[in-house]
Amino acid sequence: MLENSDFRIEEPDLSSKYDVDLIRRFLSPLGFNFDASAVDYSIILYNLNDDIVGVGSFQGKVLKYLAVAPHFRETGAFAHIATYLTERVMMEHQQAFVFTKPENISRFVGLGYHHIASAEPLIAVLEFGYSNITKYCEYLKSIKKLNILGRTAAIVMNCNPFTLGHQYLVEKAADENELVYLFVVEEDKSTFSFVDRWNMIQAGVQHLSNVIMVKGGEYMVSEATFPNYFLKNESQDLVTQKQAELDITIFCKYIAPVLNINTRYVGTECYCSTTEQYNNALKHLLPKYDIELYEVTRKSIQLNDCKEWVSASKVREALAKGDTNRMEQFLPETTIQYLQNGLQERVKEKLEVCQLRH
Amino acid sequence: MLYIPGNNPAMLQQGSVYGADGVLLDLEDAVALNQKDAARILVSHMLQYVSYEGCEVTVRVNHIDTPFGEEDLKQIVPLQPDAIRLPKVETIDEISRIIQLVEDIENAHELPHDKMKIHVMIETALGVQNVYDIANYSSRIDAISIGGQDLAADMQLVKTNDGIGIDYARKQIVMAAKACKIDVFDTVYVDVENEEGLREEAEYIKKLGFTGKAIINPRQIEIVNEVFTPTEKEIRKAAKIVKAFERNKKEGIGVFAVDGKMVDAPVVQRALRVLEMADIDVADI
Amino acid sequence: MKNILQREIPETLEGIGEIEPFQGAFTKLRKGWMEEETVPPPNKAKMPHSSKMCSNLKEAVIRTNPRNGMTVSFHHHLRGGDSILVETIKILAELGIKDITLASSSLTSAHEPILPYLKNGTITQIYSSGIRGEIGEAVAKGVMPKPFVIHSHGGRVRSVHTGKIKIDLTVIAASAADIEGNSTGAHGPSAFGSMGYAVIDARYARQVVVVTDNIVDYPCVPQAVTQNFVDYVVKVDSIGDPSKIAGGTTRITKAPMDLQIARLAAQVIEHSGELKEGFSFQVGAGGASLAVAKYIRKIMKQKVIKGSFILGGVTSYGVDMLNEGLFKSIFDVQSFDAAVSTSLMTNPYHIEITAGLYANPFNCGCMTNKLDIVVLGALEIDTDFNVNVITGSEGYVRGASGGHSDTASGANLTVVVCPSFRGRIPIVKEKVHTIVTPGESIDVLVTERGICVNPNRPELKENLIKGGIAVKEIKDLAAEVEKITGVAKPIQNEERIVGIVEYRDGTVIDVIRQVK
Amino acid sequence: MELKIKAQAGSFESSDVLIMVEPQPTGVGRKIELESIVMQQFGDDLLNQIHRDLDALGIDDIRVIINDKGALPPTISARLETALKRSAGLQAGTLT
Repeated sequence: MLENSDFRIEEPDLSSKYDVDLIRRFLSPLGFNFDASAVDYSIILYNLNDDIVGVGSFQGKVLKYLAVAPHFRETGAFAHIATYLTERVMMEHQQAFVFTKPENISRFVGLGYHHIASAEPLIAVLEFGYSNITKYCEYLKSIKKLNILGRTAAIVMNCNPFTLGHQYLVEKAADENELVYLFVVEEDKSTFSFVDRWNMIQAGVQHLSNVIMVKGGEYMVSEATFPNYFLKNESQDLVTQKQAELDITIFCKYIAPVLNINTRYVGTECYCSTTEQYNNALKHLLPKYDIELYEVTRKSIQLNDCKEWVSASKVREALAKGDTNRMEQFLPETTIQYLQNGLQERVKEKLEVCQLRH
Repeated sequence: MLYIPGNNPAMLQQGSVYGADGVLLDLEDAVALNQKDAARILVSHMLQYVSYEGCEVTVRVNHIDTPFGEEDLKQIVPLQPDAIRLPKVETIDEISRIIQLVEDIENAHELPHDKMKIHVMIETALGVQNVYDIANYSSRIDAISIGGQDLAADMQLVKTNDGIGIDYARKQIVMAAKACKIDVFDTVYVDVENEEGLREEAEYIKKLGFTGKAIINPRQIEIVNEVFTPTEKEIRKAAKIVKAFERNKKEGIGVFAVDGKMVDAPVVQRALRVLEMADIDVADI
Repeated sequence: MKNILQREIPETLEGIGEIEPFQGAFTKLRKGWMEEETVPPPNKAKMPHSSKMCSNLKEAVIRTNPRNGMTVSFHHHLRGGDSILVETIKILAELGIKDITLASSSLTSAHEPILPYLKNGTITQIYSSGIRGEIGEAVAKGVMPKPFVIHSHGGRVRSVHTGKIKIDLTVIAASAADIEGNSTGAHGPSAFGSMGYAVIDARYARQVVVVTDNIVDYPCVPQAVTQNFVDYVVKVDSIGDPSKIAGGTTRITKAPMDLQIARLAAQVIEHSGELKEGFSFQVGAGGASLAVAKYIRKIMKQKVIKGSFILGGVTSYGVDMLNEGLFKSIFDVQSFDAAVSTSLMTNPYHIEITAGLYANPFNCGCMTNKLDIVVLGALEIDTDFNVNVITGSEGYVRGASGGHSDTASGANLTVVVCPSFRGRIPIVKEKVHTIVTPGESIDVLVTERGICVNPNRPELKENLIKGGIAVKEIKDLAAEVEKITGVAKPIQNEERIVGIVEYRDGTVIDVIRQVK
Repeated sequence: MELKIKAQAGSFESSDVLIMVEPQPTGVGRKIELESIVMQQFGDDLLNQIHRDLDALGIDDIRVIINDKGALPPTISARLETALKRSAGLQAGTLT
């Protein structure tokens, strides 16, 4: 264990192709395909002889690409890298996550990380820090309403922004269930901030007394559980599918039991393949945990002789173009009002700078 | 002299058991900038808890002009390790400032000024130029050493395995140490895997006159010890000289001859040194 | 009742029967014979020119008429690469066989897939020299209805002779075999070296199946197991993972702590008086124990001393010493790496021996009795020098008795090497959790913080002091360790006994209680 | 000592301990969450030591999360002290 414990840390410049190449060359024989765009920060660990001992990175609060050269596996290098990155993450966040392959779970558990869930055979997620999934479940218990007899539904929504379609789905669930928990994606990676989205939804579901709004936290479609959801480009691949499975597994294993959720509502998806894959994974996984899935046909509206599906992306498109008329056709009155309070301008600027998918 | 990173509890708690003559608990280069506080606190606690019996304990503090140096001294000096090691000393002015600070701290804690020794590291071109004056500045300074990595950087050269670039500095530093009659230690050999390279370098610096060599890994202890352990022939000769000296001392004779060669004080000193390195008690010979 | 080491032992135990308490390492041997009756090997007959070949392992297993309550045995010469044990158990489980006693000479992490069968009544008892990993955790938690038995390598032979382990079926993996079942581990793509532990099973099992991935022309040479004991032969595609069966050469550890302890141990041996011309030598296969060989080799060359034989589990390091002429011969009961198989095959002074010749206390003398020096490891050692090599700091089974007590009792100088504490866990302590080898067989303990000589070896202590080696009282060392680590709370157990540790003579030296 | 921000010290490495502290409102008390690879042998010892150290510094309201890899008592005290000083903004002579 004490072998070569005198390490030096270098912070490579991820915008330099030399540095990125160096990391890539180190990782590639170890079975990692390093994607510099998927990390915010990396370190390279050297020994005194300037041999590369290992590397590690993180994006947001998620540790990635931690690897140590086989020659140095007996040393404390792995723990050293993990400590360094965890400490960096924890300066900004309440907890750190690790996204890794299931075969590496034991290495991180050995450090003190807690395993949350896996999507075999590709992905496992672990966490460490001041907060954890138990704390989130305590939050859920604190907002839980007693509902012994009736059916309890869950909806997970990003609502970027809250449209007539969203409202329709919530209303339908509220009508068909005794109680509806409406989880709002908390990750601030969308055009509209979490606070704005939360306020728009709150205004739009005010009339439904059996709907309880819930913060999605770190566990409902978050960067830690479903990073590909927030990618700029859609990705229809095995990784996305496994991430979706991971997210749903956490829902079924931890969240649904606390709130006695027995049904989940989603809208049919016709635009986004990531969401479509997510819905497919729901169909496949929910029955294993005795949770029913209701796929509600997306709301459409009549526009100039033709039917058109309601979608938040169309709203953002119209907003970017300044086509207020078109935009407002898709929105409930509550959202329109909320947007008029200066929010519209703020968001429009943001939309012009970047094209966000959700 | 085994280097131990000051923020590594596993090594700190075991440092004394590897058979090195001394351990050097390092707060300087082996500690990341954002862990300087952690290392300083850890080393303070370890010094009070762990018994480094039979092993000389030195703490290397940060340079006085860094944001860490003064705090290091404030925390460590009151604990009075066997020695404190000052890195990158370049001028008399510097060494006088540091010794003043050390003695102020000692005064504040009512500690004597002659217990804790001071080791000085020469790691810059300027330091090499001033080495004799630095080494000669205070009687508390009982050893100097060369820091190869930093010196090479300061000289803007790439340190090679043959050490050609720092060769002059090595010789200069040895000369200064000998002139001041203090110990002189060589820099570390960083390629832990290369045992032959280490052995060659250790043999070379022994020939230059170094007293010993710093190491970064316990595995290097054995090789350096082997190189520096006197041969049987050396031991035999040294024993003979020391015995003759003891005999003559009783009769009040200062200068005498062994095997036809003059023996005076420096020769006796050297012989005693050989026995010490071979771990032989004078009473046993 | 209490045995002589003051361990509380029941008089009888369900699943074991009557228990004889340990009375001292040589109390039973002094009589000169074993009181227990031995069982004769089974009577068998085969017609000339009838075929023993089966098309697959399942067919062979079925032909042996497996039944509930049977005992199945295996050897562990394939180490971490073995797949035959797991496959056989799976076949038996598929056939619906229950209540199996598993008698493998040892169990490794490769055997973890049998875990479900311990829980569902397929396997209800284990006899083995070692259990590790998840299996070790499960058995300590008491998943099996009957207590497991930990025996030494020599003790296992005795158990088979007396019918305590009555083997109904043994499945012997070989790296080369012919159609009659003459087989060896010395060559072939999956060569693993000596088959020392398998031979006794072949002689006493009612049914013997040889499994190989490498059928060679009749007759197979050399023959570790011979055809006159073999009922069936199976050719399979693979007997396991070759890289784990015999991976390259065993390297000496680079861990500075292990090396430091090994260096000290070599000094102890050098000055013990036992390191003399013609000495015999055994070291373990890993960590500090193997590293001692490195320093002994150096001393032997310096002082121009030549040894007689190397015994036991053999690594390529031992082979190198043989080839350098430092030793005259190797007696090999178990080989640890690929280079050893080659040597076993080619060097006439590298000799394969059986577990009986190696370590069985009840014959006219096993080779461990002729050992001068043995270096052994320890998970824990107490102030009476009793050694635990079987239970870990949480009370789980995570080690092997192996040849520990056999060699310790036989050797003139038994050196135990271990760190004084690991992490914060004391290794040298007042009382070990489980005794495997009694303190009377241990002569000297070498740790990084001190060397302790057993008080029953005063002349050894004198030799060491004369050699300039500082010696400590073991009580002082334990106190010193406790001062560093703090006082560890003992492991919390249930009353229920889940396993027993047999001394090599068949008496019970300790029991293992269920972990809470 | 007044704690201001959450802070941590130590590492995941063997023989070390990672200690995280978080200030708590007055009156909440000490919330100590302990995980250790030597829980069975030294869990109580460890907890006592943490309380003793906090007593000595007069800290009553705090959340401490401990992830211990078999650290010796001086390491535990050192890491706690470092984390507390960092939390209180008292750490001198270091870069963050």
